[in-house]
Amino acid sequence: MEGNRERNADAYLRMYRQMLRIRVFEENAHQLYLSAKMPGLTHLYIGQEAVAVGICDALEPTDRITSTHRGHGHCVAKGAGFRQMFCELLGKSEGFCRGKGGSMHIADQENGNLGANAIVGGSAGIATGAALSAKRLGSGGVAVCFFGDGALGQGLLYECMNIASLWKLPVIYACENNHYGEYTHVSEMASGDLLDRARAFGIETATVDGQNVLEVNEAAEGFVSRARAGQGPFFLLLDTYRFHGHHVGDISREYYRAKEEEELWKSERDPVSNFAKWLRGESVASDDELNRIESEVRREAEDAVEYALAAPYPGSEEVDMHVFAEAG
Amino acid sequence: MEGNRERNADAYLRMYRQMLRIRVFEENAHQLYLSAKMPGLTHLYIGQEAVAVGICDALEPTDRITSTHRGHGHCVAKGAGFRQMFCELLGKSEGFCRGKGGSMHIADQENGNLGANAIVGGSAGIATGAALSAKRLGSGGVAVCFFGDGALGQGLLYECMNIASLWKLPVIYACENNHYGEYTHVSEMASGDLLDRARAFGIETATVDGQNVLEVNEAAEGFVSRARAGQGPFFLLLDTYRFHGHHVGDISREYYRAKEEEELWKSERDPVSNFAKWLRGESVASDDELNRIESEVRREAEDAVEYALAAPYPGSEEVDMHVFAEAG
Amino acid sequence: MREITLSQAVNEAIAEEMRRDPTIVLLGEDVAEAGTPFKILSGLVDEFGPERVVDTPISEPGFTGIAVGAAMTGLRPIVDIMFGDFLFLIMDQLCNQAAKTHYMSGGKLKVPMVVRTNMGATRRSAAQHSQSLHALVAHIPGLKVAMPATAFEAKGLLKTAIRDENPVVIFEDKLSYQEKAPVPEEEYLIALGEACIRREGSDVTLVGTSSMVQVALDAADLLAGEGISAEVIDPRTIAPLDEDTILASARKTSRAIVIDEGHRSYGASAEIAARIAEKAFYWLDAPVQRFAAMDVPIPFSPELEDLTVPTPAAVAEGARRAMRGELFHAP
Amino acid sequence: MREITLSQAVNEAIAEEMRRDPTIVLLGEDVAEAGTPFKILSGLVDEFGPERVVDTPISEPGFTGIAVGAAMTGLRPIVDIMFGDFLFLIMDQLCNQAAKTHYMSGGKLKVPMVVRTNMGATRRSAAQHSQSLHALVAHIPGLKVAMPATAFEAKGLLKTAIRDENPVVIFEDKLSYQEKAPVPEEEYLIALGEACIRREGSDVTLVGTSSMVQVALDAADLLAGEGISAEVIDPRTIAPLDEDTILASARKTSRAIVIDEGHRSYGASAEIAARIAEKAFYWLDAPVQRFAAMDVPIPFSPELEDLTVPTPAAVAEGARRAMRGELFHAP
Ligand SMILES: Cc1ncc(C[n+]2csc(CCOP(=O)(O)OP(=O)(O)O)c2C)c(N)n1
Ligand SMILES: Cc1ncc(C[n+]2csc(CCOP(=O)(O)OP(=O)(O)O)c2C)c(N)n1
Ligand SMILES: [Mg+2]
Ligand SMILES: [Mg+2]
Repeated sequence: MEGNRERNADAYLRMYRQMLRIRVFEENAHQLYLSAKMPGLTHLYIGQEAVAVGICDALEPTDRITSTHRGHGHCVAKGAGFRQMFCELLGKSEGFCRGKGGSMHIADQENGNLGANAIVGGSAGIATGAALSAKRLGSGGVAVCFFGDGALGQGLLYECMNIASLWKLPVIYACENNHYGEYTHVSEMASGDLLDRARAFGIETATVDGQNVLEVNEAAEGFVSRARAGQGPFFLLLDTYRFHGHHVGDISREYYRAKEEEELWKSERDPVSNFAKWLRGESVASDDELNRIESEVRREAEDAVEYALAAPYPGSEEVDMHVFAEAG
Repeated sequence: MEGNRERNADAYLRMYRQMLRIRVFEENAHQLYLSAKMPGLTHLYIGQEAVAVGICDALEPTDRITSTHRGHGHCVAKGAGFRQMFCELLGKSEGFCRGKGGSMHIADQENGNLGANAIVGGSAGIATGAALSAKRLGSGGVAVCFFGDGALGQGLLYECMNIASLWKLPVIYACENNHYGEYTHVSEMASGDLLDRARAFGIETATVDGQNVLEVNEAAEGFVSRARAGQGPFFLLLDTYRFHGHHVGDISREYYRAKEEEELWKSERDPVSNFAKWLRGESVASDDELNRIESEVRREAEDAVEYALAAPYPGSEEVDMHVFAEAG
Repeated sequence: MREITLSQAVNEAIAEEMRRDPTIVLLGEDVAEAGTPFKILSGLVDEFGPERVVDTPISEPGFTGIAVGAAMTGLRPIVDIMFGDFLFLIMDQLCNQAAKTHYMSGGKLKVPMVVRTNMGATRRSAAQHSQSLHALVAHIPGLKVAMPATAFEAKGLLKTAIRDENPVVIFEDKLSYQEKAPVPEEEYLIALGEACIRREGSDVTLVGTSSMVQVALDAADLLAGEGISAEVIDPRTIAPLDEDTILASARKTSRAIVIDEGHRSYGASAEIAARIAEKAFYWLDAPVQRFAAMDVPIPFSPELEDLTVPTPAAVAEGARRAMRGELFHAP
Repeated sequence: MREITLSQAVNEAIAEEMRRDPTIVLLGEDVAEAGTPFKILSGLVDEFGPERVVDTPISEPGFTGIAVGAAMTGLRPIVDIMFGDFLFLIMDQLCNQAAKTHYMSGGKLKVPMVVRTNMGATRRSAAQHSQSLHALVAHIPGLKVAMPATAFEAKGLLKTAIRDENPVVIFEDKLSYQEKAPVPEEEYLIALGEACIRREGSDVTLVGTSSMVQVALDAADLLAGEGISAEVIDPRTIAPLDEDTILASARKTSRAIVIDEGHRSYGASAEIAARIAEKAFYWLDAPVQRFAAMDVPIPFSPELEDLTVPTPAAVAEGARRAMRGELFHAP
């Protein structure tokens, strides 16, 4: 793993903490599911932490992202607090969406997260539209559209990339290639070369190791600053892997991916532990410091889970509130 | 204009006649509109004759095509007779669709024309599905999907090209680039390189002069025979031009395309008169022969118009017939 | 009062609002120089420039989705869907995204956008360019649905829709674009959710939407000659629906007929009729009748197409039968 | 009789039909090895191979369109749309293409295909995975719409749908996949357009669709304890709708309640209620009531979600009020 010597330790540790926060958030979410305390299902981001963190660290809070069904990682990386997140996952009124959205619609408007989306590829237009706003309103903002390799099947994405390219919008299409849709390998879902799908619209592309947060971050920084300067759109392909099932209930996976493959990624390409190793190796942080961060994060998560479990559900009067927004 | 010396005069004259039939059909359709005898509007194919004829001449009657709102040319080229066509345009019960479809839905199932479509790009799936049938049923057939440059804006096309490539379907995507959507130039509607949009899915492409029927035909023959042999899909980009307005009511066009541009195409790149010139030059046919063909075609058209004008409308009992197909 | 066409009314509404609010942008196919195939938007690009009046590729799902995202982040897009039939292409962006965002986000995100489109048959445009699909979007919570019957409503409803904080779908009747109506010079708005009584009457209530308001008025004329007094109500928006005005009329007249250009089954006429039948039940002297487009794809052939839509004569005959009590449906 | 789950019933129906007719192919996301996320189709790829049970990319419009073209040219595709909410993505291919092709071609082309999808809330799946969108497709002429309430109907209707020459959309209730019901070993079909009387009664007619049949039956149980005799009718298909059976019951009992899991406004309950109110008008002793999903996007929070759907208690209370004549809606 290579690092940029000029970058300061603060940034490295900030990114490490955020990756760890995602990992720990997801472990707790998983536990909530296993203990039947979380309603419904959820899709864990474990294994892909470097993607969300590497990209979001390159963004300002005023920049916008759109997220996916596998959206907790993006939400954390974009700056969300655990309490509101767990409240949302449990359907509590203090959640980001007052419990009305849940895991698949978690959003954090104050930090520029326009929301997870339960329609695969469904946010391609939203992210591109956010970029249109940034350009028209002259805010200097950029938008990042996160989506999976499976979303390459959705025609909407191509319509939006074409338009973004024609209108030179400051949007970055970030394709998280974790090699699988639900239970189908990307090679059965996508013909040709994935990058060519953006290049066909005259969009500049890059592909990076999505398990290496510094590599991701460097590529993102480049695209983000160039998009801000009016050179967008861009397309970033991130090679990554989800360590768990498609969702928390997806336990027996041998029929679509080999245990060995999973083991290899977990042992060799864990973005969190590899980055920790690198931080220690480069003497950016000592074992003690990393342990301290970890225990802080774990405490934060425990506290938030406890808080969320005790938090109230929305009152029944909320059921028909927010169907329409009021003027003003 | 170059010709293949080995090809026989019959084929040349067959294609010439078909191009002329399209031209004359459309002139008559235009007259019917101008004389207020045709209900609604229609989109003339004049100027693009070499595309439909060059491609359809490479097909068997059992091969399938899907067509567009500008669909009379494809219909003629695939083998339709004038009487049923004019009847359809006038809403008469002897039309291909018993008058229920009209110009924008004209179809000719017996000759493999699955129909014009009033949704731009809307037939990408249908053509690809016809190719799936051909492959699964082992018919050896191929399908050609005609669409315009404007249809490149529709995401459905990319979904279908991806699937066709994954499943190696015998389908040829024939993009008639006449440089305009309705009133907007292709450069404002499509970013990047048009051929790259198919190549991105691993689809082999070719681009040809759509005003040269022999060039079109040669490319089509190649792709068709290779598609039959299981090497599909393919993408064919045809550079062409519509000589008239987007539809018959589109009279003042200066705001979106220059008169000079129109004049240049009409005088230099008329596919019908250029082919006639070539046929004479190569001594494939004499003036007399070409004149005879022309007068035959004109008579055929006149007869068909007269027939259609006199033909009956469907009876009122037909209004709720054919909503559902009966078993068997 | 001056008279202008529905097309001019739409143009004026947009121009006035765009002058007032620089965050309004117009997106659609051939909306700029061409001013749409119906020439409704002519001149807007000259005044507001191509940055605000934007020609898009032929990508209805794409540019609608872009409008949703733009609306969530500070712009107020007006999306032009050239034919109502193309709504089918944007249903996901409209119904899964735009309609639900405010609710799903617990009220924290909003999507102030307008989808302008059209409806109506008998233009010889065949099955994919003649549908009246308002019932589909009215069924989706989070969308408001307006159906202007004249230039007056077209302007007032559109201006209100543009200022609304929610996604609003407006259906204009294609055949009315060149119809004139009195429209004040001064600014006015028409609230979404307020019906208007177009003609007062005492014997039978005719509820008509969009172009069917005129059909109802024509039927009322026919009936007046026979001494039957019809009240004509235009709901103007079907979501929200001004139930009170409709029910008050039905309770007054004791008879109601609903006329709508969508297909009959599972169409807008069903909702309105069902509400009257339920909530005015104890006042009704005759069953509520519905007139709507036939349950067939709209045929091209003029002779057939004209059979598919309600006519004043048919509505008048329905009213006569209601008056005579001849609505005994044998089992 | 043996009992099998609705999920097994679907699997059996497809397997039997695929054995019978080699032109049937199955297209959808994760339908092959995975057998869908609901594991409904497990084993089919083993028997019929990946040429007939085909995993598609995540391209609902694309593979639905491909199915339309395949159906026009000799195959009989069954398309799997993983969640009913994704219907919004395929509306153009389903409603502009599949539904209209036969009519637009004057009867010369046909589109024998089935779209299998699902409906139903209270699975904590939130607004984009909980909708019941059957009213939208039922509104489109040229589509048939089936809503099996139990494994028995699921098998019989699906087999008939596969043999039908038209596009048929089948909505399965997600929560019923593991529900068992008696299903004969021998082959049987259920005609599209034939309602079934699930329980006979004399005081009030409860018309329920899909999962709401059970709600109606449970309500009938509650009412029986109080001496109110409810007749429960399952239309089984809403397009075509077996009006005769419904009307006969309403005329017999003089009271009717319609229960449907789609949203209330402009939903399927409106059509059924409007027809009863019109055609059984002279027999009715009380207004037709509707119970349906609230007009809100389905919320995630369990406490809220459970409020959005009709319950047996609410339906029973509606029936009691109908019996007491307490349905006077003040103006
Ligand atoms: C339009 C649509 N189709 C299907 C689904 C069901 N679904 C949910 S996640 C998923 C796979 C998505 O794969 P990918 O985009 O690679 O994301 P990943 O799950 O790998 O993060 C599918 C098919 C959906 N939610 N939306
Ligand atoms: C989905 C859809 N959007 C818009 C239209 C309106 N429309 C009809 S033809 C056309 C332009 C099509 O351009 P192109 O595909 O290049 O075909 P051409 O007219 O040049 O033959 C448009 C926008 C339509 N019919 N369908
Ligand atoms: Mg993936
Ligand atoms: Mg063109």
